[in-house]
Amino acid sequence: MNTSATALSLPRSATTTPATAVGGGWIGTTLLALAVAAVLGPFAWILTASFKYQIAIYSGEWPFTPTLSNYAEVLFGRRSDFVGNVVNSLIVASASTALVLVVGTLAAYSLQRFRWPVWVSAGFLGWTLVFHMIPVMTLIGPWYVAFRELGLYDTRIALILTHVTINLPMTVWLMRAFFRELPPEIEEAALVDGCRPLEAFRRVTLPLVIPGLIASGILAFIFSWNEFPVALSLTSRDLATVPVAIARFAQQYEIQHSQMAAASIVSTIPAVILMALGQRFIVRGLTLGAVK
Amino acid sequence: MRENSSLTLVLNRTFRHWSLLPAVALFVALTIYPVANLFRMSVSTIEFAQAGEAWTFTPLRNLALLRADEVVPAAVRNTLIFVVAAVAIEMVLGLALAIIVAGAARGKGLIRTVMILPILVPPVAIGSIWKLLYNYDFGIFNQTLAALHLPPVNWLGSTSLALWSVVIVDVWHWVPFVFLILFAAVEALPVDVLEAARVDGATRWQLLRRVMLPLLRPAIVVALLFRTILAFKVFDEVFLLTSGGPGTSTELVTLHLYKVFFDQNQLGYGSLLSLALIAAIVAFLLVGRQAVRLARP
Amino acid sequence: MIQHARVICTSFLVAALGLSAAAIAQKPFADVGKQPPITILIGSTPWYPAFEKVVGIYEQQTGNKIKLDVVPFGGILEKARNAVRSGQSPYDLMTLDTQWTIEFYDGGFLSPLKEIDAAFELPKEVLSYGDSGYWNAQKRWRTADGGKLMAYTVLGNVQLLYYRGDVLKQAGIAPPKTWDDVLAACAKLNEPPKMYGFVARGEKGNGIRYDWQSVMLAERASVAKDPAAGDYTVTINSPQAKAALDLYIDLLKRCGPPNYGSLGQGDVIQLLATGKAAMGDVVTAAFASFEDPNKSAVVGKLDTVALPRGRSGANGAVIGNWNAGIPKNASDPQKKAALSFLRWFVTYDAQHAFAENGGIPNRSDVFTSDLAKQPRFRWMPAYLETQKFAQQELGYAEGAQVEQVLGLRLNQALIGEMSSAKALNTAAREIEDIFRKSGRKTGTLPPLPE
Amino acid sequence: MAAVNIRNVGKQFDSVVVMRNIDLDVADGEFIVLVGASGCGKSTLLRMIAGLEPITSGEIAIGGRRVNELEPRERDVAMVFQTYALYPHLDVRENMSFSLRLRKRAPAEIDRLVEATATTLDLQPLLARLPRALSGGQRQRVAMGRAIVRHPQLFLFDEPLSNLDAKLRVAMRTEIRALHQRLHATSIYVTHDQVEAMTMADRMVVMNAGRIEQIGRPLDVYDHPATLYVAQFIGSPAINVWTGVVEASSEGASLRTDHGLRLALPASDVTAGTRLAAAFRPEHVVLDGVGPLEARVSVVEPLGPETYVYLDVGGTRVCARVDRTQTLAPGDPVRCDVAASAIHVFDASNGARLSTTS
Repeated sequence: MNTSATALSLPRSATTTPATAVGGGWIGTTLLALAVAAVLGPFAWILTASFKYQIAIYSGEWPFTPTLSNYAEVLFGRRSDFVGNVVNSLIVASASTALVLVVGTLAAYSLQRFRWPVWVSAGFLGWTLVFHMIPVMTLIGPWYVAFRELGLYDTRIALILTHVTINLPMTVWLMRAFFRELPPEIEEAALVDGCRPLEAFRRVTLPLVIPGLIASGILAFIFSWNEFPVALSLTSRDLATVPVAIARFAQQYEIQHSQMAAASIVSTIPAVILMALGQRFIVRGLTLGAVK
Repeated sequence: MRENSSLTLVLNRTFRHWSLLPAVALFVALTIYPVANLFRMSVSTIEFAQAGEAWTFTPLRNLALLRADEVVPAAVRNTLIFVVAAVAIEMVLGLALAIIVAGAARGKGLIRTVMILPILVPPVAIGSIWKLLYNYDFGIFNQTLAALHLPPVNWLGSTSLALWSVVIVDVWHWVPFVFLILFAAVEALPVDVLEAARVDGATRWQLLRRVMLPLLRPAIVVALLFRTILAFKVFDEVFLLTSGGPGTSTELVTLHLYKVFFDQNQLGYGSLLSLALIAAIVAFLLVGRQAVRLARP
Repeated sequence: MIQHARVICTSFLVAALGLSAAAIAQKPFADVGKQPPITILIGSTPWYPAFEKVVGIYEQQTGNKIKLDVVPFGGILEKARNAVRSGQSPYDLMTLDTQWTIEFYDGGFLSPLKEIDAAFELPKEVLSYGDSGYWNAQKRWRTADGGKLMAYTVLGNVQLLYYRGDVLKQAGIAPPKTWDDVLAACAKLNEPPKMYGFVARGEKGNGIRYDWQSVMLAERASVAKDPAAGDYTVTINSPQAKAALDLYIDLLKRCGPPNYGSLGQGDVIQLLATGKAAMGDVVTAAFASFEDPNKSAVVGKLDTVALPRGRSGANGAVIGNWNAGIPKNASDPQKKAALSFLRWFVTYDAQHAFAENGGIPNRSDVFTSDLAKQPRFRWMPAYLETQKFAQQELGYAEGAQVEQVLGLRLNQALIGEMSSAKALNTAAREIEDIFRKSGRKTGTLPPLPE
Repeated sequence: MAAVNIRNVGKQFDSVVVMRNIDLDVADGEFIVLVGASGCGKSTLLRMIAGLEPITSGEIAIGGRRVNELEPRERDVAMVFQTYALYPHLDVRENMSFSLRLRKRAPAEIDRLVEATATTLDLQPLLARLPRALSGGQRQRVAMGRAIVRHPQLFLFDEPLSNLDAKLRVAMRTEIRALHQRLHATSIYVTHDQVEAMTMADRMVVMNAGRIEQIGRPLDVYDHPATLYVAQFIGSPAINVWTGVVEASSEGASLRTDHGLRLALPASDVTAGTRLAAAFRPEHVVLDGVGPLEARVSVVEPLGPETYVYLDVGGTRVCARVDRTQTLAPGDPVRCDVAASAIHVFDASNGARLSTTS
């Protein structure tokens, strides 16, 4: 979770960080405190709601008698597949994130570094953007048909592939922005020093865009984690993901807020842990790769 | 020797090609057909009978539907207000937070984790939960106002306020997105440049305006670009919060599209509407880019 | 002997699963023979647990397997459409909201039940729910008259007038019989923000359309003149409809909370459950949650009567049921298996068990059974009473589009963006347009003076 | 160490020819400086030698081996970049040992080489630092160290000193030169600074607009510029140039300049009526009070050992180098002369050298 673990940052005493140059001071601290409070406020509300009975939520009761029944219902309820849903989501989100990082980063690098004809680069980037603009609801029908024809309906592969596709535009654009800020001489130095192009990319270029990789990775993970319509359409109950499961609490006549809150909390924890592990993996893998 | 070397040259060239290939392959495999289908639908009327689909080519009919649709103008107006307001606030707050957090002496990782919590909650839960927070009788906002002896506010039931209540939720939900991207960009800033500027006697404000912002520009552009597109596509939260009401006060293009395409099952007109939405986004982005260009001295 | 062994065996299994003791002693409800496993598409609804239990009993008794694909309410239609539009359906039985079924009937996506088994008949005790399971393909309209049975009701919902027995009694008010009674009662009871007299949905879309139509029917107004006879002249801008709309606006504004224009089903239930509302117009299915102490502060305090009469003297209520149908693109053995389950499900015993577990039965005889005497089923008389006059609305192919129009225009009238006359005139014009586009014989009344 | 042979090399970006017919032979151990204004193609040529830029035509050989098709890593060259291009995520030791590790040298050997190089360059105390914790001069040194540690066949320098301040630049100039004298490694050095070129090169290559204007030892180039461009580019202050038309007279050819002055030309085969450019360096302007040209002092720049005087001669500006003992003040009238033998004559239309003498 801590980027100061990246080799990019320095012992604090040695230099100023980008932002101590601008931020800092009591105004910054106050703003930060306000922001954290604003973010955490509703989240704290969700947390307390997860320990409340529905009626206590309804009537905005405070203080309230806490109960673990919502968690019990979500985790161990006879009708609950929630643990399975979380596992599904973890698999789909981490696999699609890993894939989209590989595919997207390579594509972004290729577009930024190699001289492609304009129709290729502009065409590809433009297409990704236009695709990103399309309301997903209009895409689902054809996807459903295609995956059913391929026998991939109700498999994780179908879901992972679509999530990679959905997240690819943002990954490519974001990574391109980071590659753009890298001076090409550093890679050239690596080539002269004895790297093959792919080696230079992995040992020198990638470690320098770790912040970008982490941001793209977190975003891809979260978007996959929260993606609802495709996950709903391409899977059935056994492979349902967290958002589909949580949407089940929004019933026709009532929203089961207490269980929804508990489910939201339960699903947040593994996601945060996995993101932290993923970051560490990226940082470690790339910095070690550069040194060894 | 000779053969070996030409082989490596080929390898070099192949790296260039295969580095883009997976992305292209994925896009060809998974987007061409749905998008082509979208275009085909937009010029057709699709009816279901005898357990099958009947397509008729009716481009003018769909266009006529679009022109006659009385909800569209209100939806377009609300969408524009929503996008501009929400994205502007999110960009400013996201940038400010990114810079402040990057400057924090310690606990950056923790703060970042906290900051991204809102985007980790599924939109369906966000919509439902904020609806409770906004509840007129029991919601936390009105309870707080009551505790301060202030009159309650009709957050979602007032035509003049509902859209702004929706904007607040969107800001809460999406500032983390902007923050995350810009935080990474700030972290990747070359420190020596900043130091040089400081040595040159730049004030903090000058440092921000003249050094950091230009350096952050690529990341800002990407954050703005994707945030804008996502804002145009906002759906779940608003659907759960207001369903576009009261009246047409929070009607957005995507909500209307959902009703047409999904509730009414008008696939042809619905597809045309989504193409119109895409065209609107593209136009908005182009105009926005031009405006930024003109504004810059 | 074998039969005996099976009962014992079943008993153990049932006991092991912790089902109610009542189920153990029961003999099989109906014999449907060995059937291949089927998959049912079902939404996540408050009555799902009851359905799941009954399915469990079916599996116990018949040894046939049923897989339930429970999807969020917001995803059922999508899943159902996907299932029937290509290849072989992953579902063998689909439960759909009544409003959605039209699209599936009209598109020919469901197998008429008699085509699967010519001998299939619904028992006469099964309530008709306004013929919502029938489809007349020529008229594109739901009616048993010339229509085929495409689906039948798994759960029939109607709106009931819920009222706080204790509060009304204390105020010396009798349960309202007319909407004017409701207005009068709420004039006495309304004490915002502590207590609202009467709450109903004002939310744009399905919410206001559905709740208002009960009042509309009570004022003898209609959307189209006579769909049964093929006359789709739009009558929504009749003086009666305006009276109904004015009355409804009056009710919500005078008796409800200030956010009446955005109240949805959840809000209405919340206001009743927290004891903030003295009366409310809510679906039957919500009753169980008012009796759950985890969800309600008014356990045992809410009573129900049928929705009141209008000034015209008529009662009005709109049926909102869930229908189960068999996709045309399911395989034949699966279709038969699905129909077998249906046959089993409509037996008295199954429906009795369904009711006991919290479902709303679809057989009239269950409503007059021992259950009706239990306090937790005290809604049954009002429900059965409502069945006498409750109607299906918007039961034609254009229903979904008409709902969009009404849902917006009614809401605009409610929040004051338009006068009620203008809202209805506008709606009439738009609905006429919809009917004309689909080739109906249509027209409209002269516009109301605005 | 190796010789470099460049034969008829050309370069095209898309359809634009940016360089053609480049021929250059660098002897083993030689220090060659490519010099020219920015955009003249010197960096492109260097990058072509390194393998970072494909060659459109011709051939480059290093140590007798054709390298056109070789990857940079196969050419056994080391390069120092203008921006140093240090790996920001690696510390100094890792930066220096990067190429050795890629070549899978034994760890002990790597350590030994790095230590030795670090000692040579005074980098010992910095080995554990990241590049961003280093000053500009230190970074430059690390970049040098990273190149040296490998003992490559060929060193390539791409304006390595231009990011340093003036004082450090002069010091590093000397240091690089000293290093070369010790290592005797073949080096190709690109700069836009003619002083650097003059002071460092064994031979310098003056480039202009994608062509080589002249190759030669610094003093030869200074004394015998092959083209007007070279004459103007090399030398500081810049050479004085007068253009005009040749007039023949009994005393020999002279130039009637565009400003109406008359300048005696060296004896050569110039024909009357041709347009010429006559160039003469400041040190060849004689201020003796008796010369044929009337002038007025406009600016005096004492540099210490010598003084530059800018004269207004008939409306043109001429720079003269004079002894510090001469005391002149702006406004003083003087007379001056240019020795005909010191005048370089170029064709005014294409800048080609015409005079052969002196």
